[in-house]
Amino acid sequence: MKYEVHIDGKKRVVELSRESEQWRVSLDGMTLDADAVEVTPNTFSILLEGESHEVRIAPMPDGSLTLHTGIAEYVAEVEDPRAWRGRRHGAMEVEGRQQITAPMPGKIVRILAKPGESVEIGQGLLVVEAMKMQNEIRSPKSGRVEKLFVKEGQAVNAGEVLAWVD
Amino acid sequence: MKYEVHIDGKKRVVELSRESEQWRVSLDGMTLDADAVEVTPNTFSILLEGESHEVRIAPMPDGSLTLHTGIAEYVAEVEDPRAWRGRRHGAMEVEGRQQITAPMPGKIVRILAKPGESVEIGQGLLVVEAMKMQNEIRSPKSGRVEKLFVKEGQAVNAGEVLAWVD
Amino acid sequence: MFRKILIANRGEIAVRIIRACRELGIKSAAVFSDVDRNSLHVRLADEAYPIGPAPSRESYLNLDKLMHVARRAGCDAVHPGYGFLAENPALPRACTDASLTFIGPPAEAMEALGSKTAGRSLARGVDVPTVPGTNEPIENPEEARALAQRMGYPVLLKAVAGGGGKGMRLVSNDEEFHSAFRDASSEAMNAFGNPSVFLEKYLEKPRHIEIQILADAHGRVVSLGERECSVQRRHQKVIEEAPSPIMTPELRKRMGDSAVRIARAGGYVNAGTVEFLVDAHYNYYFLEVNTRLQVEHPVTEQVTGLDLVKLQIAIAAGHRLPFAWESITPRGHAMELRLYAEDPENNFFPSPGKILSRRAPSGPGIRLDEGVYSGWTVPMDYDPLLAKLIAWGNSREETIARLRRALEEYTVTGIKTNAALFRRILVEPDFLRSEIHTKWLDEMLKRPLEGKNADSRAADVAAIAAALWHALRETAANTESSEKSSRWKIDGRDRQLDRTP
Amino acid sequence: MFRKILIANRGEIAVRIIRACRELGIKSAAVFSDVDRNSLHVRLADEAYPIGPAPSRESYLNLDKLMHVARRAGCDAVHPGYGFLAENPALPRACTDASLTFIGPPAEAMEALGSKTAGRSLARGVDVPTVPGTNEPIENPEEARALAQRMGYPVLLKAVAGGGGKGMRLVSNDEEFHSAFRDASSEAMNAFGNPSVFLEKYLEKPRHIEIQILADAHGRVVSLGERECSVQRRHQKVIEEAPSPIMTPELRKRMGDSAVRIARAGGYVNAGTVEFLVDAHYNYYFLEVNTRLQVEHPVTEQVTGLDLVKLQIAIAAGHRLPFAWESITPRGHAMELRLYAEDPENNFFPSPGKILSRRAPSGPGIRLDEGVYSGWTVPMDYDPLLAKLIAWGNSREETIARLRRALEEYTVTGIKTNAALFRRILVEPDFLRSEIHTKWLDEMLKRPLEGKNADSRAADVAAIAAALWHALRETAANTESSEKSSRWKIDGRDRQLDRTP
Repeated sequence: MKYEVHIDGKKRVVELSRESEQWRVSLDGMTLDADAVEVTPNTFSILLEGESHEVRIAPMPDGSLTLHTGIAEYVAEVEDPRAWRGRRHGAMEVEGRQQITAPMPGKIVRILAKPGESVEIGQGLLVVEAMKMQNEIRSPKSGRVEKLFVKEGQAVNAGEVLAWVD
Repeated sequence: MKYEVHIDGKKRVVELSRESEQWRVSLDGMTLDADAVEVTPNTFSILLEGESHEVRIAPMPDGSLTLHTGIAEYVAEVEDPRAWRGRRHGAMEVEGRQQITAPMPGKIVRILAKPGESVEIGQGLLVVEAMKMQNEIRSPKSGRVEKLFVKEGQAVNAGEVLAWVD
Repeated sequence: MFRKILIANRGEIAVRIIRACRELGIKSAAVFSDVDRNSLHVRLADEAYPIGPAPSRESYLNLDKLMHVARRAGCDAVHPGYGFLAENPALPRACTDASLTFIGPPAEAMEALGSKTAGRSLARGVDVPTVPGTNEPIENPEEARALAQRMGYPVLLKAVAGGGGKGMRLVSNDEEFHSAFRDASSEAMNAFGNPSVFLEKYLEKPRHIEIQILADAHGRVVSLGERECSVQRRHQKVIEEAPSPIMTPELRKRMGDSAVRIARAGGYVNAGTVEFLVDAHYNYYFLEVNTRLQVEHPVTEQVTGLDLVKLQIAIAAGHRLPFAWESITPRGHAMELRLYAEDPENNFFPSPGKILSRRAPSGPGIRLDEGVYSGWTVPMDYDPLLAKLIAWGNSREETIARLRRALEEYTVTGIKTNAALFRRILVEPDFLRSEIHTKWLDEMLKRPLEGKNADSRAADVAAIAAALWHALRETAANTESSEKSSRWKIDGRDRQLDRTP
Repeated sequence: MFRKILIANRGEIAVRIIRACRELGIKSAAVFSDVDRNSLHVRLADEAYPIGPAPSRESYLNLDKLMHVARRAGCDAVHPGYGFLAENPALPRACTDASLTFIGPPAEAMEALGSKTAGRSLARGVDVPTVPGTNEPIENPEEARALAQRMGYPVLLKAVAGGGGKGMRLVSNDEEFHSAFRDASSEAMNAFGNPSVFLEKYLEKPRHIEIQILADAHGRVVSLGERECSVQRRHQKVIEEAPSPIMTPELRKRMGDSAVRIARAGGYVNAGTVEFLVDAHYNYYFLEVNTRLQVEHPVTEQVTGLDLVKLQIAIAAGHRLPFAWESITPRGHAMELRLYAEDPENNFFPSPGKILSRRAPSGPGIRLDEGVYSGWTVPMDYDPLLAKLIAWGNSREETIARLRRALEEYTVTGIKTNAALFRRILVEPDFLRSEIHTKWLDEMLKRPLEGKNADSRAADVAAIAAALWHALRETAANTESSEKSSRWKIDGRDRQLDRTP
């Protein structure tokens, strides 16, 4: 099976073929001695050229995968060239209007930038209180607060859109 | 729901009724303040009259349940009086011919009692080697070795019948 | 000794106290809010009683409910842990009224030492230097702003009650003052039910060093030595260690004596901590007294070999401290990492949720104090501290090496944790040389994280794993529709899990 | 220092060595047999290589395969752990030929001290008392039987190679002698590839006390004090502690000196253990030298604060032991419990299988050295040691209290463990008074276990839980056919597990 894996800003080509219990793996055309086992659900032990690696995989709602390798974390999108389900790629979603969403459930305690106001990258937009800590949500880009969807005192859920910055 | 639980050599009558998230429990006709949750699969946290207990349950192939309470282990058979699937009860399987089975996979290294030989309770019948340790299998009762199903050097699986003692 | 102790807390500290009770043969009675029914402290305690809905005010901060449970369960003592009501004099008073023993200082000592402002004046009274600032809660924000201007910025706004960086704000100029004041007091109100804040001069690059003291009811007060807690994120301790790398026997003696003098002056009994700031010239300034057990008490336990919770209980039961401890010396080096359910890649936002899998580190020199388990859902209603990873070693180097090793073993999935933060700190040259101060971490975090994914091998493996994951899920799919069959697959795995072999 | 160490072992000791390597910044190369691919040591090591099928002879005991991996992986040292080839002089020799450093004693020292018979004569040579018996391997069983009769029963038959109670039999009369001889030598053959056994007079109610020694390559030999290992089941240690409750500074000095003399006489280098039997009158008799790291080394680490595995590596790298250690003194008390996959209710039969769930104890004073994880299948091919639960405390009492507490937290389902055995031992009056000897446990186990289920409350709870389990499974059933729907239920639970919130 051949896969295109979009990960860490690159596109990698992974070919897999099973030989009895072992997997034959080639990465970007280069064949590697690999042995992979799912030791516990969604945790893979991978012996790659003798090196012992472990990867924990969490599938995300949008179909991408979050991968933890002890030292680093990656987000990957996998495409099976045979199947043409078009998927957005991390690399494509940049610039233009930025949607500010609540990273977790909480309460809006203060609005720092009104609609129409222009903001610098990193400038505070609003303050959300969660788990007894007040956290400032900052602007991901320099621009203008295009729209504000919440008011002070309002409770918000994780992922809820709070504002647009353009 | 009403259940007859055969456990620890006794027959207990347990009545359960659900009230919202809580369980109403009566044991042998006596109502108890109980709150039970399955905190992880097959592990129950039970608050009984305020006391915090934890029970880990393993269903056995024969339909009975093994229960661990941290300090003690029990085997229970549960009957729902409405449903009449007749089940053997621990209490019934006594006396008569005793079937000697291999408690785990291993190799018969020595036969200690020949067929026809009479044996005392606790007397060694055969020696099984497993995990590099030699273990003597003793007679559960005083009687006579009625039949022997294995010979020295033979490999046996867990549960495999080794002998009958009558 | 006591028969049964009510533990008026939750999470890892409740578990910690349950363990001490069990080792002493004392029954433990836990309490839990609606969202904590499945929490580890409820599972491990001898008894557990519900005390209401999730919000702290209606449960863990509700004195009446706690006292009701204590009576109903037939407790003869109450341990407050830290946070919640631990530093609220109303609790010891309520205990006295209910003729329960409070495991902590008397209400009077709490008042004399607990509030930062009272503590500061008391310290001055026994010639212990303090940081310049307002000695009283701020009545008039405008006057306070003017004073701040006179003292010169930066200044700190601090909640009079409580600690842990909550209700605290650094103000670096006049413009910020009023909004910072609003945030600080509203946060203080939420956290401690008391909005008053006061003003303090902000020292440049100070180290946070605190002295652990024990005082029995018979007048003996001893110092168990210091803990250094200079690695803080927004005034919140994240790493603590003992001994302090900059400590000298002479300075330890002087700071210990100062701490003991303050404790005596406040009529202190039981375990407490006297916090100081230490500047570049080894001058130390009294900061505040924490009239309770500290989150970071384990580092002192690891180097002294003492069990502070058991000692708290013994002191409350009227036992005497052995004379010998007036000259106790630490052995080796201990360090604690505070593992939180928060996302270091997203401004450390709290990340509650269900823990899908977990591997705990263990082995030589490793201690883990935690309040979680795999399959448990971290509630969003409380402080997101998951666990404290503590290591002991013969040297600071060995201790750090053990923490790095343990962090590689520690994995949690389902929620974000700040483990990556520590992987980064524990290799920072400044930290290894211990050239740190209370703002060091905040400054480090401003620097871009270069070469995070430097290990290209890791990226290769991740790419392969991602493909593998799809391959396995799709192989299953070939039998039937992807959705369905993957279920059957999972189901098969799970049915095994329901059976013993 | 070394770049990469081959770990010629498996299970908890391989994990223990991997941890030491990681803390020292040395790469670790693990090996695994076909049934160990998923084992924890393979997951934690930096590198891992297959070495063949399950049977030890074709994998972990296969010298050629090990050397091949060492070369292929570019290792510069080999750590043998304990068991397998750890005491086989062929391994250090093969290392020398392959110009690898063997982390352990030289082959000559192994031969001079390793075999029990050689060790005994060497001990006599330096005036260390030994237990009367044959000094040579038994050639003629009939002669040996005659000698046994002359010495008077009971006598012990012991494998010349190896230890751990394997290839050992207690013979209490003439009739038993020959069958016992057969068992002992066949077991010895299987375990150590060497069938020779020898004969020893059996002392009444002796205590097993051993001295941990360290010897560097520069002639310094130090004693790190004793461990008492008198709690044994069929000559297999199950509990070890330090210090020994009966030890006096004077006796410790004498036994330590004897151990050091023997080590010097044998030209010993690296970590080793000299085992003694001590009778009721505090006379001690040399038993044997274990020319390797002991299973129970952690109790010495907990009371001395030293990391024996790191020291083994340092010694192998040519480092010198600090002079100060010639007078090292233990701090507090440490005890280790050996948790095995065996069924205490069924004559301690090994109980391999899949671990369905697991809760590990932690918190103050607790250390867990283990080689397992939830979801892993314990293979039937090797020693069933799952984990070593180690506790430290200020006193023996506190240590025992901590172990009791930790055992309540420790749960494993899916396989049987001997945890219940320890719950029983740790409350036995004889054990608490430490009035024990090497046969004490076997005698205790002969006594019926009264009131096992004395706690009627536990029985009540179990009954309720059993009913509850059926109720829940049936509730699910009411929607559809029991089989199907319970699947869907599980499936639902499991689908969650495959998602992050």
